[in-house]
Amino acid sequence: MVFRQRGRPDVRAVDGVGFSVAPGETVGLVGESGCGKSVTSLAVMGLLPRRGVRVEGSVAFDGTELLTLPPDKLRTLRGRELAVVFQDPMTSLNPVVPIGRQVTEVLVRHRGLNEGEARREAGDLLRRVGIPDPSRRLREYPHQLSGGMRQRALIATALACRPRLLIADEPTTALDVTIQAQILELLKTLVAESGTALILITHDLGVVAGMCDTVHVMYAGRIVERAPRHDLFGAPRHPYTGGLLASVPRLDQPRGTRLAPIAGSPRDTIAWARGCAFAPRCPNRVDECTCATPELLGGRHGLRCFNPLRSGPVQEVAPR
Amino acid sequence: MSLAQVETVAPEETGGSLGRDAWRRLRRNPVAIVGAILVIMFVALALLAPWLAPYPPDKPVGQVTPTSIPGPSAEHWFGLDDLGRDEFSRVLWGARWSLVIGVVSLLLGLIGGMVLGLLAGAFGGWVDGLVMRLVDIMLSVPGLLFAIGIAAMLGSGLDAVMIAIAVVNVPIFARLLRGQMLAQRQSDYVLAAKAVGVRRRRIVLGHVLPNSLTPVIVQGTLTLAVAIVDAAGLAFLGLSSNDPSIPEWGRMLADTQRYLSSAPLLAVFPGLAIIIAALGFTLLGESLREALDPKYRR
Amino acid sequence: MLRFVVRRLTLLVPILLGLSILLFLWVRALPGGPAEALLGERATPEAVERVKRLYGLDRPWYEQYLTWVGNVFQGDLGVSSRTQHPVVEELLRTFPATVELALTAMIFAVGVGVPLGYLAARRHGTWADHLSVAGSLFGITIPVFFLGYMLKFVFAEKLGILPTDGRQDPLIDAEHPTGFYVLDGLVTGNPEAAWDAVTHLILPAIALGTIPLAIVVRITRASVLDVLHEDYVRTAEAKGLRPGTIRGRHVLRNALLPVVTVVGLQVGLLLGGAVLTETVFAFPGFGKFVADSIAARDYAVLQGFILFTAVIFVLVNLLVDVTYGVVDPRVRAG
Amino acid sequence: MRRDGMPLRRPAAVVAGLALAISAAACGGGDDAEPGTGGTQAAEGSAFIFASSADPAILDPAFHSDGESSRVTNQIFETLVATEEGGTGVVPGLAESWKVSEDARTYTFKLRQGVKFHDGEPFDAAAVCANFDRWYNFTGLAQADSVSYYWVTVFRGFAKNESDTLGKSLYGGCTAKDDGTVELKLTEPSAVVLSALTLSSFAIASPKALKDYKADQVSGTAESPQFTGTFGTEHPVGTGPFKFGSWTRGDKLEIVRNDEYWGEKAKLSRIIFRPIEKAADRAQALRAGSVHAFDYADPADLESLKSAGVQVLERAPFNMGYLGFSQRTEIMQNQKIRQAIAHAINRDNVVKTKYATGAKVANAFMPDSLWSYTEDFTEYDYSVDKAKQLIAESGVSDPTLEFCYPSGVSRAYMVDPAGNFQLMKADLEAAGFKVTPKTSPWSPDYLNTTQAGDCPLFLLGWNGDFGDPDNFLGTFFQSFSNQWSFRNEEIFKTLGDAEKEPDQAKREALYKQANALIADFVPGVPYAQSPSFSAAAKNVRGWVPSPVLNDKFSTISLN
Amino acid sequence: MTSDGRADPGGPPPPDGAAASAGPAPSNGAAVPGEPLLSVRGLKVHFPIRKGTLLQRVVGHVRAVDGVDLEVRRGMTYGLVGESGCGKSTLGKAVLRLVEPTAGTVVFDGVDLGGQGPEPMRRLRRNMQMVFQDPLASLDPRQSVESALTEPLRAHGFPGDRQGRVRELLDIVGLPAGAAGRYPHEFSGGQRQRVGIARAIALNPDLIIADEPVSALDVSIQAQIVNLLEDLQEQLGLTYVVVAHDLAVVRHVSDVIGVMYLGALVEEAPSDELYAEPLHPYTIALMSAIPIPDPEVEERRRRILLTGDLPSPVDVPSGCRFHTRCPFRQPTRCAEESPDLREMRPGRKVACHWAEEIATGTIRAAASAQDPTATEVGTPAVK
Repeated sequence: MVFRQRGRPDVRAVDGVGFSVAPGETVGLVGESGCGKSVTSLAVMGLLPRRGVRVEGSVAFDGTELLTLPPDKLRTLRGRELAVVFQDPMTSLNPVVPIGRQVTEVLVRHRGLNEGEARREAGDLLRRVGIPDPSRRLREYPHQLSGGMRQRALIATALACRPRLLIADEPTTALDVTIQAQILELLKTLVAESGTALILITHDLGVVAGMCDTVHVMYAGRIVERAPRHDLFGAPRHPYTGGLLASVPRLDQPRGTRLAPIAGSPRDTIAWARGCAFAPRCPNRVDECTCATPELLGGRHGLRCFNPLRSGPVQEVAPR
Repeated sequence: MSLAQVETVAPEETGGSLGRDAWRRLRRNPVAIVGAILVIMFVALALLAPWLAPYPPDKPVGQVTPTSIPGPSAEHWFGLDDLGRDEFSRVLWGARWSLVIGVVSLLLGLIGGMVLGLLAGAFGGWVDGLVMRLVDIMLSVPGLLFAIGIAAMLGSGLDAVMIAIAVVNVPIFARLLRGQMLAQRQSDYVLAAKAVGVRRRRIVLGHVLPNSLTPVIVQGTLTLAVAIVDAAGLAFLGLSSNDPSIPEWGRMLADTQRYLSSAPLLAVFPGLAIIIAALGFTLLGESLREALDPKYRR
Repeated sequence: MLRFVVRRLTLLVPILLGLSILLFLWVRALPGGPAEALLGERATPEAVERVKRLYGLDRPWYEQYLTWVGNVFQGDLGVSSRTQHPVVEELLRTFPATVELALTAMIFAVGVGVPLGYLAARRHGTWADHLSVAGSLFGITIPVFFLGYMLKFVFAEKLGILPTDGRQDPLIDAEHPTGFYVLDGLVTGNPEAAWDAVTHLILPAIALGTIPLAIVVRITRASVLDVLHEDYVRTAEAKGLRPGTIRGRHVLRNALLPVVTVVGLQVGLLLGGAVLTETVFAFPGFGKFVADSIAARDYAVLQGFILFTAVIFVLVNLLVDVTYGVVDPRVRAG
Repeated sequence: MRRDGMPLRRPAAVVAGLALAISAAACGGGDDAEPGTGGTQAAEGSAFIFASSADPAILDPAFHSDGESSRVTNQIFETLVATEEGGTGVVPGLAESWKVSEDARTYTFKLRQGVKFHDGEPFDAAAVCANFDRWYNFTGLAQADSVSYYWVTVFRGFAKNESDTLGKSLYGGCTAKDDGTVELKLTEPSAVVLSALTLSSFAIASPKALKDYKADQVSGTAESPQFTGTFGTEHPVGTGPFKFGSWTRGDKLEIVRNDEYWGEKAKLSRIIFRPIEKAADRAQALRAGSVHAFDYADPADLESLKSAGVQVLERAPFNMGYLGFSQRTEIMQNQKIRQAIAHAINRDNVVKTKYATGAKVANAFMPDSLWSYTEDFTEYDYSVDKAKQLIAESGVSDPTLEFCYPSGVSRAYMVDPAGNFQLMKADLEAAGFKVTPKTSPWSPDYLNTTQAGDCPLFLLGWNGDFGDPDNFLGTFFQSFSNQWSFRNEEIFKTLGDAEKEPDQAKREALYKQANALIADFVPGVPYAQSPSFSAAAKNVRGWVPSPVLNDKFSTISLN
Repeated sequence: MTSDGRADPGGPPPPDGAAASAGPAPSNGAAVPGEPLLSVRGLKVHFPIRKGTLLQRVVGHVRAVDGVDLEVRRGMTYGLVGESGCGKSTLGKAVLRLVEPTAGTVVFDGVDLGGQGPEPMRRLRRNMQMVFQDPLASLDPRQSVESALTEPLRAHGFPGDRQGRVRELLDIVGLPAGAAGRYPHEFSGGQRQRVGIARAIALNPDLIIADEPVSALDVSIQAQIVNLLEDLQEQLGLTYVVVAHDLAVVRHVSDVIGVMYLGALVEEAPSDELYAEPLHPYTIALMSAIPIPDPEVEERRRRILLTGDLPSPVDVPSGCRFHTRCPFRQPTRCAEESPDLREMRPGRKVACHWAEEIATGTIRAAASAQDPTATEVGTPAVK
C-alpha cells in the first residue's frame, strides 16, 4: 500500500505528504495542532468537503486509486476496507440513535446482514472491545455511556467489517490517562489479532513511542522527519522533533532538569515555498533555511532539514 | 529585566478590539452592506423629510374622487392619495414616523427588558425566579394578541401602539439578557475578575453586562424591523394614531386596502416602504449576528 | 415520560395563575373599569351600580378574582358584548377553523421550509443558499395582511383559481360534526366538501405560514449546517453509509430537533397572525372573531381568548417538549 | 316620537325611510364576456348568494333593529301592510285592506285568507293579536330599547313599564273581530302608525313557534342581551316566501323557498347570506364570482365593479351627514366660532373627494328631497377669509377644538369617517383652528361619547326611518340633549308645535321656519347626503332595491 | 507584605537574594519545609442536586471535594493531580473561595478565610491569585491587555504609575510592551497564558493557584509556560498550588504532590519519591498508564490497567472510594472501611489499608479484574 497525496485547500493545510503503510504495520503521524495530520487522514478517507478544498496527489489503496474513485465506489470501501476512529468519542456518536443501530448499520451496509444477524454480531463486537453487558448497551444511547465506553463502541464499529486499514485520529486525546491506557491496549491487541494496518495520529510522543513501528513527524503541513520509532526517539535528527522531545517533561527522568522549550508558537511559520516553515523557531537555523525549501530525503530515516541535529549519520540535503 | 525569553507578538491581520473585528467582518458581507445602505437611506429620509418633501403631507393639493385618484405624474411622483394629498411627500414623512415608532418602541422595550433581565441576571435566586415567571407569563400570550390587549388598555393613539409593541418585546429582551448574563457569569473571566478581587458591581457592570449585550444589540436591530411591521398590523386592526393625517406607513397601508381595486398603487408605496425599511434592519441585524456570534462564523 | 409530562403540567400552574391574575387586573385597568366596559362610557351611575351588583364587582377584588377563576374553571368566560353569546361558545365555534388553518400553515411552513433549509445548507454559499436566505428574510418583512391581499388579488381575483373568502363554498351542503371542515368532508363521505375546504385553506395558509416558513428555513439551514459539521456525521460518512441513510438518520434526525422547538414557538405567532390573516380572508375563525371584538371593544372576548390562547400555547410547548423527549434520548433521561 | 338625542341607536339601523325614486340601474356591461362575472359556480342551481356585511343579530323581527337581520327576516316574515315594490307607498301585505277611523285611533285590518305559517299553523286574526299582545306585554329586558327598539319607538311603552324612560303606550288593544278581521286600537291619535307597521319589526310570527321556541326568553343585560330561546336563532317561523334553512354563524345563513306560499312563489329555490365584513372584500368576491350580490358598495369600488360587468344599483339618498357641535364647552357656545367652522369647511370638496357621484352637499339637517325642505335660510359658503374674520370677532385667541371621529364604520352618509375628518381638519387648520383629534370604535364607545356630549366636534349622520321631517329635525333639536348641549327654546317650541300640528300645510311652514332657525343658530354643520349602492352579478334579474330597505328577494332570478 | 522583606507592589521585582528570605529556592529538588502558608482542613464542596418543579428539593449531592486536608508551605509548589472529575479544580477554587466550601477550614497566612465577609475576602484576594486553564476564556474578550492588568491594581487601590506597572508586568512574563493595547483574541495560546500569569502576579501575591496552566496549550508551548512559572517562583518567592491531570508536568514543577481520586486525597508525597515508589494502588496504576516518549521504556514497562470507569461523585462507593477499580483489592476492609490519609512514613501519606503490603509486594495486582476488557480481549490486567 502506498499513499501519496497532497491536499491543497486555499491555505495549503497539507503539502506533499507521502507515506506508506504495510498490512499489520502501525504508522504514527505526530504533530501539534494545526499541522495537518487530521486533514491528511480525512483526505485519505475522501472525507474532506468537496467545495473549497482541492486534493491532489495519489492515495493508492491496495492498487486502487482512491482520489479518483467515484463517490459510490469509495463509499463501499469506506467502513469495510478503510475505517477510522476519531478523536472525540463524545461527539463522534450520533446522540439520538441507539448504540446498537450505529454499530449494525455498518454490518447491514457492508456485510449485507439482516437486522437480527447484525444485532447478534454487534453484541459480539461490543463484547470483544470490552463493553460489559452488550445486549443492554446496544439499546442505550451514547449519553448513557462513559467516554471510554463510547470510544470502545466506536472502535467496535470501525472494526466491524475487519477493515484492512484503520486510521485512529487522536483516539485517546479526550480521555483520561487510565482510560487512555485501556484504549491503547485494546487497539494494539485488536490490530495485532486482525493484521489490520493502523495509522495512529496523535500529538503525544509517548503514545507513539509505545505503539508505532514507523513514526512521521509533521510540521506545518509537511512531514519533517520519518523514521522507525527506535531511530526517531533514540536519535531525533530534525530540530523540531528534538525540540518536542526536549520540551516535554518525562516521568522517568530525574526532576529538576529545566525544560528546553521550542521558541515561539506554531503560528510562527513561514510558507514552505519560501524556506523551512520551522525556521522562525529553529535553534539550528542557518541562512539557507529561509531561502530554500528543504526536501524530504533519506530512506528509512527521512529528514527535511538543512541543518539537522548532530546525532546519527547526516544525510546530505540538497537545496531545491 | 526579563525573566523569560521575549516573544514577539505576531503582527496579525486582525487587529483591535472584538468590535473592530466584527466591523471588519461586517464590511466584507454583501448582505450587511445592502442592509446598511437601506437603513442609512431610511434614516436619512426620515431626518430630511421636511426638506425633501415637495408638498405638505397632511394637506390636499389636488382634487380627487373615490374613483379617480391620479397615479404617478411629473408633479406628483407617487400620485395623490385618496384625499388628494401628495403620496410621495407622505411616504417621505412616513419614514420619519416609522423611525419614531421603531426607535421609541425599541427603546422602551429595551429599557424594560434590560431592567428585568438585569434584575434577574444580577441577583439570581428568587428575584430571578419571579422575573422569569413574569417573563414566561408574558411570553405565553402571542405577541400580536398581547399588543392588542395592551393597546386596548391604553386607548387609541400612537403612544399606545408604541408602548404595546415595546411591552411585547420586554420579555424577549429580558430573557435574552438574563440568559446571556447567566452564561457570562459562569465564564472563567468573571471568575478571574473575582479572583483578582474586583468588586461585584464592577464585575456585573464592567464584564458581565458588556459581554451580554451583543445578542441584545442584534435583537434590537431585528426588533426595529419587527416594530415597523407590527405597527402596520396593529394599524390594520384599527389600533393606530388618533390623528389619521399622520403619514405613518402602517396606517397608510392599512387605510388603502379599500382602494386596492381602484388605486392599487396607493397600497404599493407604503407597503414597499415598510418592506424595504424592515428588510434593511433585518439584513443588518442578521449580518450583525453573523459578525458577532462565533457560532455563525464559518 | 409520564412523570415528565406531569412535571411540566405542574409548571403550567404558576404561569396560568399569574396570567389569570394579570388578565383579571387588565380588565380592571381598562378605561372605565369592567362595569363601564360592559355598559359603555355613558352608563348612568345607577346602571353601573346595578351591573356591579349583578357581577359582584362591589366585593373585594380577591373575592371577585376567585369567583372569576371559579367561573373559568366551570367553562364560563362571560358573555360577548358584541354577539351576545357566551365567550366559551364563540371560542368553541371559531377555534376549529383556526386550528385547521394554523395546521395547514404549519404544514406549508415545515413542508416547504425544511427541504428548502436543507438544500440551502447543503449548497452552503451558493446562489441557491443566498436566494433561500434572502427570500426568507423578505418573507419576514412583509406585513401579513398586505401579503394576504396580494395573494387574494392575484390568485383569487385575477386568476380566479382559488376562492377569495370563507371556509367552504356556500353552495356546498356539508355537515360539520367536528368543525374541522376538511376532516368533516372526509368523515361524512363528502370528498367534494373536503376538497373545497382545502382550496379555501390554501391562500390563507400561505399568508399565515410565510413568516413561520421563513423562520423554519433559517433554523433548518443553521441547524443542518451545524450538524453537517458534527463528528458523528463525519463518522457516518467514514462508515461508508449510503447518502440517504446519512441524510435521514444522522443529519436530519438531529437537525430537526431545534426545528421542532421553533415550530412549537410558532404556534403563538400563528394564533396572533391568524387575527390578521383571517380578517383578510374573511375566514370565520378565532382570529377574525378577535379582530371583530377589538373593533367593538369586546373585552370579555379578548380576556377569554387570551387566556385560552395562553393555555393552548403552553400545552403545545409541552407537546413539543414531549416530542423532543421522544426524538432526543438525552432529554428523556434528564 | 323618538327619545331625545337618540340618533341611530343601533349601528346598522339603516332601515326604512319613505323613499323617493329608485333608479334600478341595470347597467351591466352587456356584451363583454369577462371571466368570472356572475361566477360559474354561483350560477349552479338557482341558489343566490348574497354577501352581507355581518351575521344577523337575531332573526326574531320584534327584537332586531339592524339591517342585516331585517334583510333576512323580510324574506321569512311578512307584515300586515307592506311597502310597494321599489317605492314607499303602503300596500296590502298580510292584510288585504284596512280602514282607519276618523279620530285615527282605530285601525281595522281585513286579513288575507288561506295563509299558513311555515309550521302549518293558520294565519288568522288570533295570530295577529297574539303578536301584538306579545309585544305589548314584554317584560324585563325585553322592554329595553336595545331589544325591542321599534316597539318602543313607535308604541312608546308596554303594559307594565319597568323603566321611567318609557312613556304611556300608544297601543290600546287588539281585537279579533272574526278570523279574518283585526281591530287595533290606539290610546292617542296617530297618522304614522300605518306606515310604521310596514317596518319589518312588526312582522307577524307563528304564535305556536314563538311559544314552543321560547322567543321571549332574554337574559343578560340591557346592554348585552342574550336570547336564550331558539326562535330567533333556529326556528324563525313566519308566512313569507322563504323558510329558514340553516345558519352557521360566521359562515352562512341559508333560507329556502316556501313552496306553500300564498302568493307568487319565489323564483329562487334558496338564498345564502354570507357575511363578508369589508365592502372591498365583498366587491372582490363579487368580481371573482363567488357571490351574486351585496349592499353598501364602497364608492371607490364602483368603477371596478362596473368594468367587471357587475350591475350597480343605486338607492336614492335619504340621509345626511353632519359635523355636530356639543355646546358643553365654552368655545362651542360662541356662535361666531360655530359660524367660523361652518365657513371653514370645504363641504363641496369633502363630498367630491369621499362620496360617489350622486352625493350632494347638505345644507340643512334633512335631505333636500323631503317635503318641507327649503333653501330659504342662511347658507354658509366655504370661505377661509370669513372664517378667519369670525374667529377674530369671536374674541377667542388661538382656538383649539377637540374633534372626534369614529373608527370601524362606514355609512352612506359617512363612507370614510377618517377621510372626512382629515379633510375637515385640514380645512379648520387652514382657517386658524388648532385641532386635537380623538377617535374611538363606532360602537359602543363613539356613540356613547358623542351622545353624552363629550365631544365638542363630532362626525355623525342620520338615515331616515320615516318620510317625515320630524324624523330628522325633531330627533335632533326638539328638546335639550346632551349630545348638542344647548337650549334654544325657540327651536324647541317650533319643532314641538310642528309635531302636533295636524294640518299638513301648517306643519310644512313650521318646519321651514325651524330650518331657518337652526341654520342661524348653527348647532352643527350638515355637509353631505348620499345615495347608497348595491351590486349584483350580471345574471341577476328582478332585484328591485327598496328605498326603505324592504327588499323582497322572491322576485330575483338568475339568468 | 513588606514585613517579610519582599518588594513593595510598586517597586521593582526584588533581586534574587530577596527571595531567599522567603525560604530556600524551591527548585532545589526535595521540599524544604518553610512556614505553612496555606492550611486546609476537612474541606468539602458538595453541590446540591435539585429536583422538582416548584419546590426544589435537594435529592442528592455531587461530592466534588469530600474532606481534604493539606498544607502548603511558603515558597513551595504543591501539585494536585488526578483525572477529570476528581475534584481537583474545585478544590483549587474552594481554597480561594471562588467556590463556597460546604465544610472545612482554609487558613491562609494565619487568617481563617471561612469567617471573612465579602469585602474583607475581596481584600485578601490580593495575596492569593489564580491562573486558569483556558487562557482565552479567562480573559474578557472586550478588555485590552492593559485593562485586564490594571483591573486588579484598581480594585485594590494600587498607588502610583499603573501603566508603568503594566509595562513591567509584561516584561516580567516576556511579552513586548506593545501587547498592552491588544486584545486577547489577537494572541496565541501561550501568549494569552502569559497575560493570565501577569494578571495573577500584578499584586505581588503570596500564593498562586494554577489550574491546569498548560493543558490547553500546544506541546511545544507548554514548556515555555512551565519555565516561566518556575522562574517567577524563584524571582518572586511565590507559593504555588498547581492543579493538573498531567502527572509528568505536575511532577516536574512540584515539591509535594497530592493525588486525588473522587474528591479525596489518596496519596501525598514529595514528588521525587512518588515516581520512585508510588504507594496507593491508584497512583501505581496512574503512573503505569502514562506513556513515556521512549520506546525502550515503553517496551519494558509493566502496565497496570484499571478496570471500568470513574464512579459518579454523586454515588461515592462505600469503604475505600477506589475499591471498585482497585487491582489490589482485598476481600476484607476495602469495601467496608474508609481508609484515612495516614502518614506511613515521614512525608509519605497514603489512604490505603494495605499500603505496606503492596509496597513490600505481599499483595500483588489481581491478574484478572472484573472488567471483561482485560479478560476477553486477552490482555492481562498486568502486563
